[in-house]
This record gives sequence, structure tokens and C-alpha cells, in this order.
Amino acid sequence: MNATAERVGFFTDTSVCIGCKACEVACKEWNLVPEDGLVWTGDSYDNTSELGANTWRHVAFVEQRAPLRLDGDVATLDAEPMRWLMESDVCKHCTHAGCLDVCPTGALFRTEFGTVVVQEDVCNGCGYCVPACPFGVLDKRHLPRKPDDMPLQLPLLGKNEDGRVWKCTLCYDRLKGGHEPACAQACPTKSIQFGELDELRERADKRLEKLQAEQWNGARLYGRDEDDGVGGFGAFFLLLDEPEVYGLPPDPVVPTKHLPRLWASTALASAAVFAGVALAFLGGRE
Amino acid sequence: MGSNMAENHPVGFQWVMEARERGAKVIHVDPRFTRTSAMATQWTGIRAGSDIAFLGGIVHYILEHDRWFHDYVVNYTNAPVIVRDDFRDTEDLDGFFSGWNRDEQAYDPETWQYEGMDMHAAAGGREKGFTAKSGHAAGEGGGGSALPHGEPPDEDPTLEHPRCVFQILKRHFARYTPEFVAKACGCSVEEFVAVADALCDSSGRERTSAIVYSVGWTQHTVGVQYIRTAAIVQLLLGNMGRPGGGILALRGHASIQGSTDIPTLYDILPGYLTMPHVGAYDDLAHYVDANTSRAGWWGNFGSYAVSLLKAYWGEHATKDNDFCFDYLPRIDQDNSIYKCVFDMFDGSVKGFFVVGENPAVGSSHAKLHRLAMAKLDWLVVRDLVDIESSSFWLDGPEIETGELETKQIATEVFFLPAASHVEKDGSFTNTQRLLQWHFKAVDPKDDCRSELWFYFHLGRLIRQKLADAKDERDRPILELTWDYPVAGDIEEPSADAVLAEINGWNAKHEPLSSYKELENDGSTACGCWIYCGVRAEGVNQAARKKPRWEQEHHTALEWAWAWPANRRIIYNRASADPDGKPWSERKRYVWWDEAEEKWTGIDVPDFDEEKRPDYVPPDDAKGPAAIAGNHPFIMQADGRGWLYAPHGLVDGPLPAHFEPDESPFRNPLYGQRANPARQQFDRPENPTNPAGSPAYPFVVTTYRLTEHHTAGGMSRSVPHLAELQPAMFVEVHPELAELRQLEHGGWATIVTTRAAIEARVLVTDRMKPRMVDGRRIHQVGLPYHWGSKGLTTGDAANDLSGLALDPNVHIQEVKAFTCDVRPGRRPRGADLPAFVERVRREAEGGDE
Amino acid sequence: MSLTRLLESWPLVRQVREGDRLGVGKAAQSTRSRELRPRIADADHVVQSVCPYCAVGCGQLVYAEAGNVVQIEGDPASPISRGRLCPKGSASLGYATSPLREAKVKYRRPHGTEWEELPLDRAMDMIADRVIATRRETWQAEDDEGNPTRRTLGIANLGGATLDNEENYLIKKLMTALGIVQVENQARI
Amino acid sequence: MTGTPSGKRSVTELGSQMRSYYGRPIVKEPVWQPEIPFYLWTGGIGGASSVLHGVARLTGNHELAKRTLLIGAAADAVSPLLLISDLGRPERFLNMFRVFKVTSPMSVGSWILGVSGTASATAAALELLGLRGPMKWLAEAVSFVTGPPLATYTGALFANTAIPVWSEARDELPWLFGASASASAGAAALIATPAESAAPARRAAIGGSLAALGLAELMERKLGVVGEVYKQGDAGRYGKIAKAATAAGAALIATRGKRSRAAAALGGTLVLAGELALRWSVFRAGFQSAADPKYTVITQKERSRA
Repeated sequence: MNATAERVGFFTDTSVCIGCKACEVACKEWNLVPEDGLVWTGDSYDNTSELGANTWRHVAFVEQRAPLRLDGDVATLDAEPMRWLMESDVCKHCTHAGCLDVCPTGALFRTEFGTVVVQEDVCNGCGYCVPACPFGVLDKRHLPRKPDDMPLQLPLLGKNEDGRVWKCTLCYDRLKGGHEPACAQACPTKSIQFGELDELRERADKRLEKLQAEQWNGARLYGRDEDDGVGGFGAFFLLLDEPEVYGLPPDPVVPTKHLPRLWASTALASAAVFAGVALAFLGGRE
Repeated sequence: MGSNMAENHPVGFQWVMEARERGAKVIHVDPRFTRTSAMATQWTGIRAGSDIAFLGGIVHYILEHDRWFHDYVVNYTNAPVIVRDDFRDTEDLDGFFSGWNRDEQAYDPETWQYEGMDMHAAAGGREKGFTAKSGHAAGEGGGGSALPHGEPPDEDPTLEHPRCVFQILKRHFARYTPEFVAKACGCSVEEFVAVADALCDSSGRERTSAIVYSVGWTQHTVGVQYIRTAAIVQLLLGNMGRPGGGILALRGHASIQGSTDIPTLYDILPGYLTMPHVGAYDDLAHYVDANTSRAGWWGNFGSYAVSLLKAYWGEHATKDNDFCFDYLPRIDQDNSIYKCVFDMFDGSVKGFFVVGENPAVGSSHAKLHRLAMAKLDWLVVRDLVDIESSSFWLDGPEIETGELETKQIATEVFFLPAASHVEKDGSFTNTQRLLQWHFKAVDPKDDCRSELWFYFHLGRLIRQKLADAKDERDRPILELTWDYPVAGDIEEPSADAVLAEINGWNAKHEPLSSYKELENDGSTACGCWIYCGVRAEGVNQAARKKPRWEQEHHTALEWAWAWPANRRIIYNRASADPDGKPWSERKRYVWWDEAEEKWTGIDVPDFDEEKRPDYVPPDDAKGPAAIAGNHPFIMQADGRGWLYAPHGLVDGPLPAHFEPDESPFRNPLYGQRANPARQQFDRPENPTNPAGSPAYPFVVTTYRLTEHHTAGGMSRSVPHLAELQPAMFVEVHPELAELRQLEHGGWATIVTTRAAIEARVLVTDRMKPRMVDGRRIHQVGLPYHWGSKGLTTGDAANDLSGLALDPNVHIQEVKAFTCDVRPGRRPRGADLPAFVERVRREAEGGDE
Repeated sequence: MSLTRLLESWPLVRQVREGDRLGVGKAAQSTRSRELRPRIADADHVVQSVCPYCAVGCGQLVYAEAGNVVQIEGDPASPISRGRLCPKGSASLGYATSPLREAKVKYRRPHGTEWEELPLDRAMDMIADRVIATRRETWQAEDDEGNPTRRTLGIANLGGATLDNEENYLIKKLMTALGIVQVENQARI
Repeated sequence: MTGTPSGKRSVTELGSQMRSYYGRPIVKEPVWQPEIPFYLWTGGIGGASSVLHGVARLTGNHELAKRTLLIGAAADAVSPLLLISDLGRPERFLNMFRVFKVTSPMSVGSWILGVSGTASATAAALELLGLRGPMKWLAEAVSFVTGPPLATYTGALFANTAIPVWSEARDELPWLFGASASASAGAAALIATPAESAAPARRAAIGGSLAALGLAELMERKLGVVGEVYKQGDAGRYGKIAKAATAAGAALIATRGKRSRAAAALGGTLVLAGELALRWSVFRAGFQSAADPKYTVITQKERSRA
């Protein structure tokens, strides 16, 4: 990893997210990600549903019968308080990234910016990274079975014959050109903040203090802790409820955390196979 | 209020969020809990169509508790002015002001005037059968034009006089108590008081607050009066012309402000000059005299008008021929699009240009527009994509229902592909009156062309074809100045050259730098006086793009150009006290510099630079000179902010609460239910849901979503937007879902007496029912983006709404009308009109 | 490429030589990734523009390459938007290059059941003729009382709020000179 | 945890009670096609056959050695084909050898399969050509050594994911797959080998089967709540088939396999089928445990409580 570049990432502050989805569009426009289906879900204003090969930013909408803030003055005015949580989800660019560890081809790699990127010229679509991600971020862009399967596409977008795995690159190409990632640049309220990770973490801690002082209901940081199961996120969040409410795992752990032990038990199992088979030869031919 | 800023102006909303983070209270008063409400420090839900009751309540609260900003109100508003003794208020006449003419169904504003003012010349248009009902009373020019000079004849600085505006205001709003507001709007007394208190607390020398509105206010039969009420609040609290104050109209189209300043509107000429009325004026002098106010900047009406005529007809416009004043067509009726569409329906309108608009989806009573277009001889549609308005004859809803048959439609249709904003140079005037230039990035492809190209070359062709015409009728078009430089293979006219004409020039053809240089002797030409200066020194000021980090002040005066004279806040002399000192250091903006003997500040002062704060106009003063040094509202003849509007409105000098044209309720205040002056079209094609009819028991309101744009032509055709909101839906409360057996995620049919549409059902608490007058009233929410074409299609909400208009500006009421909701999808084909008819029959028996 | 060079380009070898033992970093980086540039770096030119959707007036940077728009994003210099854009503004590229955009004139003759092709100049010529004819048929020189009216109520023009000031100016000027008073726009919707 | 609410329930009420995001999965289901469970099976046969073959050689049971060598080689030949056809970009299968990543069981496995496959193929070819010598000896040795890991690494591959039912079974899967491999390899050999030389195969088949049955049971118990997916849907169905077929096959082999070749063949076939079903059961269980977010949430909440 290039020593000169600082590790960069996102701090997504949901307390100022207006759910406009500019991040989703700016991402797709820049990265030429195809439109992937006109499906109305009825899940509040979310018709994107989840991150995947064709969705690298996803804004979650959760309507709740709960006050946004617990401070007396305004909260008590409304007999039936209501809040509308909005959160722009994205690849976490984990410190210990499951997808990166398990990729057999080296298509996934850690860039000089400390981000995790799939190299589209290397990926052979083995699909191992898909179940290896604790957040369900990566997915395979499937080859269209019949022409009408083909998602509509921009002229700029090449044939979307595919079969490779895709995810947020944190705009690797823009970073190389000294530009901010598309989603962060577009975000009207700077709910999505891009920058050097250390600096973002300080900012997030201050922000949390402020919100807690203002008695925001359920304010917490998610993925900021470097001792968590994935060694902290490169893209972390300020949430206003339990992670799972936003479709996020409460306590994600990188699969390879158990790998040493796993290899050991695999070695033992191999030995056992050998021993077992050898045993089968005792007692000769009868 | 009346705005969903976070959803419809998200990038502008960044400043609101920043203010919230710095401790500002963000209050959202709206029928729906929207993305804006979700960000607000307080959301207060009210019944759609009850905003005047709420705002009037605030006025009452301010006056009742003496929370008004004394120094501001006494000096800068017309509070002390005394009104004629024959004026009668709605409180006296049960919902009518004095001057109501039952036969004409219109007001004669005579009795609303200041004491001592006579009306005879106030509005030339008032003469010879031209009535207030037929449009603008007198353009913008007429305001108080009968005042002998800047000072109104009679006033009482103590505000004690029973007929002074202040006392009239007190009496008028006396019944708008918090209890009344709660009853009429369906909110709680506590919620209302919290809002009123917050506004009062943030008033005075040190603090201000701003009010934001959008079409949530304008699209009512009392839309203008909504905004008037807000103006009264802001004047009483001293929030006009001051930083962090004012009333912000957030407009929905890139250049909708520009298309009003340089109007593609029937009743005004560029710069808000009155369109001449039939038989109203003997000659130019008469026109000018009738529209010139003796005081204020409308005092120079003549210079503006003559300079425009010079811009139009150049050397052909001379003193001897009245500068071709006769060439201007005359109006004598409402020619707004809604009146026009009925004429189209009746066959008297035969040719129609539709450019960058989609009436078949975007206009109220969209079905009527489609039926009307089927009666045309010819139709020209210019857009980026083939929209509902261009192919109504092929796959419109009426083709499916059999109400129209393609073969029977005689309309000849031309669809011409347009150029997008990246394919042409030009300027938008955005919502903050800012002219911003956009540069061309690429050439338009194939037949795609700009509107500039289309109209220039259309005019060129017509002039060619008429070149030998001897008909007197053709002289205006043949003598029109119509020679703009063109460039490229496609011969695109130069937008900069057109802007130069708009800016204007003097006799030596040198560019003008300010409207103050305009003359009425024909020595100057100017296409739009308020834009004069946009090309000062021959430099395109609108194209200035000095980065914000290089700007001297946060006002960023060197980014683009704001009319008038690059002022970012108009009437900003009000940001200083009567002596010309800033009201407070925190809020310093524009002030009188005694040493320099001039006005200065971080914005361009909206005042004569050298006029001392203590200047008192001599009795013979005219025009701007007739405005006193402590009167900031220099476009008004008396230099005051009008708490009471003696002139300019056709439905009353003060706002009063009226029910929407279609409403489940009687008026809680007056026997008169709805605005008596509202514009109605009593025609079979425009039926109305009977008021209070049990067949249409719910209040429906239409709106936009962040992910789409108006009628969808610019968003339903874009893959990355279409997928974000891929279906027409209806928002209902769980109680209503229970009541009407609506399944979340299923389908519902929404029906009015005009049409029935279907939509997916979104059951959400965000559509809270309201307790109004002891009744629980449900509200139904409908986005209006969908139509029958595009990547995502759906029924058009505007099919449901009818045509009842605000009488001042002819804007339709689509923010509050009534409907019924039924479970399941709507009938198909011929069964659909039959179904609507059946429901209408059921409705008979509704009571007025 | 010589065998050694081929070997050196093999990430497995780089893994060992460059000490990226886990093969998750530089060793795994492909040549394409190493040389990757943002496509705006290859644009012929960039112009400052204004968002075509709502009236806030956000600044846009439009990047063009070989006569095509390749990217539209927020203009950081704008004191109004500070480089930010909403979903619609962010979709401007998709808007300017929409798969549904029409590039050719389409014509429907009276009672016609389908669109036909028509050259642009022919269309312009026909439209000019229609205007002249309809104007002549429906001309009102004066009203019943003999007051000059100098207009036609037979033609109407709708639209303008999405257009440029210069375009609106020409529309109003031309229509006024032709005596067409029914000129309207989105101001009412 | 329902998805989109039906009925008159408000989306707001749902949001207030929601402990997942509209019931949507948190981790993605694998994108692997049916080739994979078949590969687990053939790979297992290949790996364990190499071991059988090796020991048979050393113990001089050349009848058995020859047949297990050919079976193993055949399995090793089919396996990569299955893997390649599952790739999104098959033409890029060589990228598997671009790097070697100890953190990726698939990378390690690819190298093992590559080496083991080449070795057994070479050995098999020489065997058929009747050529002996150090070359063949080396090939056989390599295939022998790489056999056991080839039979078990797939267990590590599955366990090394975020799929609850797989990762939570990380202590059992390699063993289960190893046992299953031995059972199926033994069964395959049993079918192909004359009774007089088939005793070790018979014992391997029986032993492997019993071990597999036991380990599967142990795994499901230890999985607790997540284990319930093995009682549901495809995983449940395949699980039942696996248990029945394996048990029946093992029993048949144990009782009649010595005397009747037919019984041995039938028993062997049953065991093979049972082990294939077992692989399918585990495979499908992964999908099912990913599809419902509760398994992810519950396991993680329990872990953080512990």
C-alpha cells in the first residue's frame, strides 16, 4: 500500500440526510452503472431496496412512530410523534475485508488510498466474495438471459454482457485524478462526507456528542470502532436506531477472522481422512 | 409553509440545514409529513386549504400580544394611513368587502382607497368595460398612482385613528384566535402557539425570520391572498428587506422567474409593463400617463415603455408615430391558458405552439387540454422527447376509452426535437432573480434545435413570405427589428446579441448600464428595463463566474447578475433603521455612510445612493424623488410596505379565510363559503364536486417528488430517475385504508366528478387525518408526475382536478380539492367514463 | 515480451518480490488499475452551466469529448450550490443523452394514424405557412365598437419556464408583432 | 419479519416494529450455480480416491490401486470443468493462478486441485499406457499427498463466508466433507472393484458413511436456531435423502456387500447418492440462512451478548 497517501473514506451522517437519492444517481451516472428495474416496492420511498452489482449507493427509508428528539419542548407538542429515518448505505471498505481476503484472483485489492476495489479487467466471476461480505454489498452482474432482461443503459455504458462482480470503488478513478467521489460531491446536505479517515472519525465523535447533548433519539456511531469484527469501516455511519433497522448487521465479523483455526481443523480433518482410509486397510483383504 | 423545500429544492435546502445546525428553528406547516417535515425542528400538520386561517392567526397573535416591531411598522409600512370612510370589511359584510358587484361577480376597488385618493386615473384599464375580473387591474404600474406625491394624504402616527390601516387590521383579524386556528386548520392550540411564539421571539432589531413558500400557496383560489397574509406577518415583525428575513418564493422551473420578467404571458410586456387594453388608451401619452405613478420608480413608466418600443421597432419607432404604440395588439379579456383551452375546445383557437411544456399531464384538468388539442387545425410541439401532448392522438387515454378516435382527429401535428441546456448558450433567471448564463458544451444533433433558433428562423421565414404584402396588418412584423447574427452550419442566432438588446443601448448604440439611463424621447432602446445593466460596459454580467472563495462578501455580488441593478435583497434600505444605521451590528447589511454621504453595505443599496435618510420630498416632487428618505419600498407610490393593499388586487385589500372551491366544509367565519371573486368556468366540460358532497368526502392535494420533475418529460425519460420512483402512487392514512379497504402495495382508484385514475397504495401515518370543526377529515396525497409515455407510466393526477382559479393570476386550485377513493384498479375502456358518470349521479344531493 | 519480463509481470512473483505476501495490495494491482484516470481528465473541454430542472440555479460543469457530453457534475465555484446537486441535477447526463430523446422531426398529417418523417426545413416552411394562413383567417383589426384590437385569437403559444430569457424574449417579441396575444407559460402551474 | 406489509397496516407502524429492513436479507445469497454441489462431490471423490489409491499401492493391493487411481483421475478431470462452467467469465479461469492467497480457501483449493489433478491425470495416463518408473511414482506420490486437503478444503471454503449456517459450522464442515469424501470414494471404488480386492473400499465406505451421518447430526445440534434451516425447504429434503440413502447403503454394504457384488454395487450407489444429497443439503442450507435476516441478526446478537 502506497505509504504516501492517507487512508480515505466516508462518514455518512444520517441525521442530516434528506433522502434525496442524489448519491444513488451521481454514483450511477459517474460509474455508468445501468438502471436495474422499475419496481415499485411500497417500502416507504425506497424503490432501490438493497446494494448490489447495479446499486453502489442505496438510501434506506424507515418511517417510525417515535420522536426524532427527546428534548421536551418540541417533542411533546405532537401527541403522535413521527420520524422518517433516511440513510445512504454504501460499501464499508473494511479494514479487514472479507471480499478482499477470499478473492482467489486478486481482482479485489487494496488501493493506495486504503480502499477496496474490484478490478473489472481481472475478475472472473467466481462469486466467492459475494457470500464472504458480512454486509451483502457485492453481487454478480448477471448476463442477460433474453434481450428484454437487458437493463436500460446510457449510451456511454458498454455492453452490459457481464458475469463479473461489482461494487463501490469509492470512485478510484476520481481519487486518482484528485476529485471527490461522485456521491459525496453531490450530497446536498453533506450527509455523505469524504475525507481522511482519522479526521472523519474526530468529526464523527464531535457530531455524536452534539446530538446526544440535543437528546437525539437513538444516535450512535456504527463502524467507527477500530476493534470491531472488521477492524472498523473505511465508510462508517451515524445512525439513529439499531443497525438492523437499516438492514445492517448488528455485529459484523470478517469471515477470515477464524481462518487460522479453520485451517488447523481442516488440516486435522485431512489427517483424519488419511488415518481413516489407512485404517480401512487394516485387516487386509477380508 | 406551502413548500416542500427539502424534496423539491434539495440543494437550496442545504442552507436551511446549516441554519438548523447553528441553532435556527426550522418549522414546517404542511398538510403532509414530508421529507422537509422530517428535517424540521417542528412539523405542524394542517388541513390543506386552511393556510390563511393559520397565518391570520399569527397576525392576530402578534397584534394581540403587542409583539410587532414598532419602529419598523410605524416608519416603513402603511399602518398609520387612513382609509376612506365608505370602506367596509368582510367582518362587516359576512365575507364580502365593499364594492362587490353581484352582476359582474367582481369588486370595484373604489372604496378600498386611502382617504383623499380618487381612482379615476388609477388604472386606465378600468375604463370602457375593462373590469378587474379580466386580469391585472393595471399591470404593476398602477400602484397608488393617484397619490399627489410620495406622502399619502392622511395618516396617524399614533395608530389610534379608527380608520387607520393598523386599526382596520386589528378588527379584521380579531376572530383569528388560537382556538379558531385549531378548529379551522385541525392542529392543536399548543402547536399553533409554538409557531407564533417562535416567529415573534425571532423579531426586532437583533433577529429576523424568513418564510418560504412554493406552489403549495399559489395553487389556490385565494393563492395571492395566502402570500399577502405572509407579507403582513413579515412587515409587522420587521422582516422585509433585511438579511435572514423576507418571503422566499421557491419556483419549480429553471427560468420561471425569467419567463415572468420577460413574459411569455398574455397580460404584460417585458418588465411588467401593462399590455394595452382595447379602447383604453387614445395614444401612447394616455397609456403612459395612466400607468405612471407620480412617486416611486413607476414614475418613469414612460421611459421603460418607449425604450421597449424602440427595441422592438428600431428606426421605425419615432416620436411622430408614437413609437409604434399602435403596433401593440390589445387585450380585453382573460387570455390565460385556462380560458384559452376552452376557446380551443370551442374551435376558435386553431393553431398552438407547445414548447417545453406538457399540458396533457401538467395542466389542471389535463383531460380537457387533450380534448381541446384534438380540435386544433395544427399543433407544434417542441421537446426533447415525444411527450403526452405531442401524441395524445395516437396513444392518449381518450383513445383507450373511445372518447377520441385517431382517424377522426383532424389536428396536424409537428413534433420538433429541441436542444438541451448543454447544447445552447443562454441565461436562466432563477428563483432569487439571479440571471445565470449557461455555456454551450456541444452542438445539438440532427434536427435538434434551440427555441432561439426556432423562433428566429420562423420569424425570418414569415417576414420573407410576407415581404411583398401590402396589408397594414403586416407592418409590425415587417418593420420589426429581426436581424441577429447567426453562427455555424445550422445558423444558430447569437444569444448574447439578444441579451444585448434586452439590456439596451443609447443613441450612439453604446450599451446601457442602468435603468436610470432610460429616456422617454426615443434616444434609448431596451428590451426589458429591469434587466438593464445585465450587459453593462458591454460585458455579459450574467456570465460572471468568479468562484465563491474569491468573492468579497457572502452576498457574492460578482457571481452572475440579479435584477434590478444586481441587488441580491430588494428593498434592502429596510435593513437599516429610519436614521440609516443598521438595526443591529449582527444584522448590518446596507446603511447610510455619513462621511461618504451615500448608502453603502455588502449589497447594492436598493435606494437612491445619495438620498439622505432624513430627506423629505417637496410637494412638487415626482417619481423617485417623491419618495422620502425613510421609505424603503421604492416601487410603491408611498414608499411603504403595504399591510393593507388599497390597490392592485381584485379580490380584496386584506386576506380573509375562504374555503377552497371544492371543500367538505362550510366557512367557519362567514356565510360566504369560498372566495366570491374566484374565477370559475361554468361549463359542462368543467363540472365541480358539490361542496360538502358525501360522494367526494376526502380532501386531495397534489405534489412533486424529489425524483421527478413536474409533468415528467424531463425525468420519466431518464433511466436513473425513472427507477427511483417507478410508479404512480397514492398516499393514505391507515384509518382511511381501513375505511375504504385499501391494501398497502395494492391498487386504488381515485375519483372526482371529472375523472378517475388508478394508483398504487402507500399506507402511511404521514397522511394524518385532521379534526376540523369536530369532524375527522382524511387527506389524500397524489404526486402528479405520471402520464402515458416515458420509461415509467401511470395515470395523471391532473385529470382529477378542475378549473377554479385565483382571480388575480389565473392559477388553478390543485392543492386542495375533493375526491373519493375506491379499492382496486379503475375500469378500462368505455367503462371508465361510465364509472365516473355513475359516481357523479350518486353525488347529486350534496349540499352547498 | 521476454520470459523473465513475463514472469515479473506475474502477480504471484510480485507477491514474493514486493513482500505483499497476502497478495491483497500492490502485487494484485493490474496495469489498467495502475494507469486508471478519471474520464473527465480526457475531456476536450469543460463549460460552466446551470441545472435545467428547478429554479435554485445550481452550477454545473459539463465535460465534452468529441462532440458528446461525457459527464455533468456540480460546479464547486457556485456560491449557490457549492458543487452539490440533487438527484435530478445529478441525472443531467442521462437527461441530455436519454434513450428516449428524439433527434428527427416527426409529422402527423390530419386524420393520420402514425408518425411520418419530414425534413426540418420543410417542416419550418409548413409551419410558417400555417401561421400566416391562420392569422389571416382569424385576424381582428378592431372590436364591435371600432376600437383597434390588432390581434389574432386563433393562435396560442404555451411554454417558457424551461427556456432561456433570450428565447422568451424572441417568443414574446415575435408573437406580439404578429398580433398573437395568447402567449402563456408554466407560471400558472 | 415480513417483507412489504400487506393489508391495511401502515408502513410507519411496520417501521416502528421492524427489527430488519422490510425483511430483506442482510448478507447476499451465494451466486453459485448447481455445478458447485456437484463439484463438492466429485472433488471429494477425487481427493479421497487418491488416498485410497496411495495406501492400496503401499499395501500392494494393485487391483484396488488401479481402479481408485482411474476413478480419482476421472473425478479430478471433471471437477475443474464444473468450476469453470460456474464462472461468470469462464475464459478467465486462468486468473485463479494469478496469485496465491492463504486467506482464500478457493485460491489454496485451486492450486491443490491444479497440482493434484495434474498428478493423478499423469499417473492415470502412464497406468493406462502400462508405463512404470520414477515419473509415475512421483505423480502418484503427489496425488496421494494432495488428496486429503482436496477432500476437505471445500469445507473451509464454505465456512469462510458470512453465511450464518456455514460460518457457524466452521468446526464441523471440513470434517463432514472429509468423511463424506471418504464414504463416496470408498463407495465408488467398491462398485468398480472385484469383491476380493474391495475390502478396504468397503470399510472406507461404511466408516465414512457412519462418520458423515454422525458429524451432520452433531453440526445441526451445535448450530442451534440457525440449524433449523436443515429441517426446512430444499436443505431439509436433501438432508432426509442423504441420511436415508447413506444409512441404507452402508447397512447393505455391511450386511451383504462382502458376498454379493450386486449388493455391494447397489449399496455403493446408495452411499454415493446419499453423499451427493448431503452436499446439496449443505449448499441449499447456505442460501436459506442468507435469505432470512433473522439468522444473521440472532447469531450476531448472541455473540455480542456472550
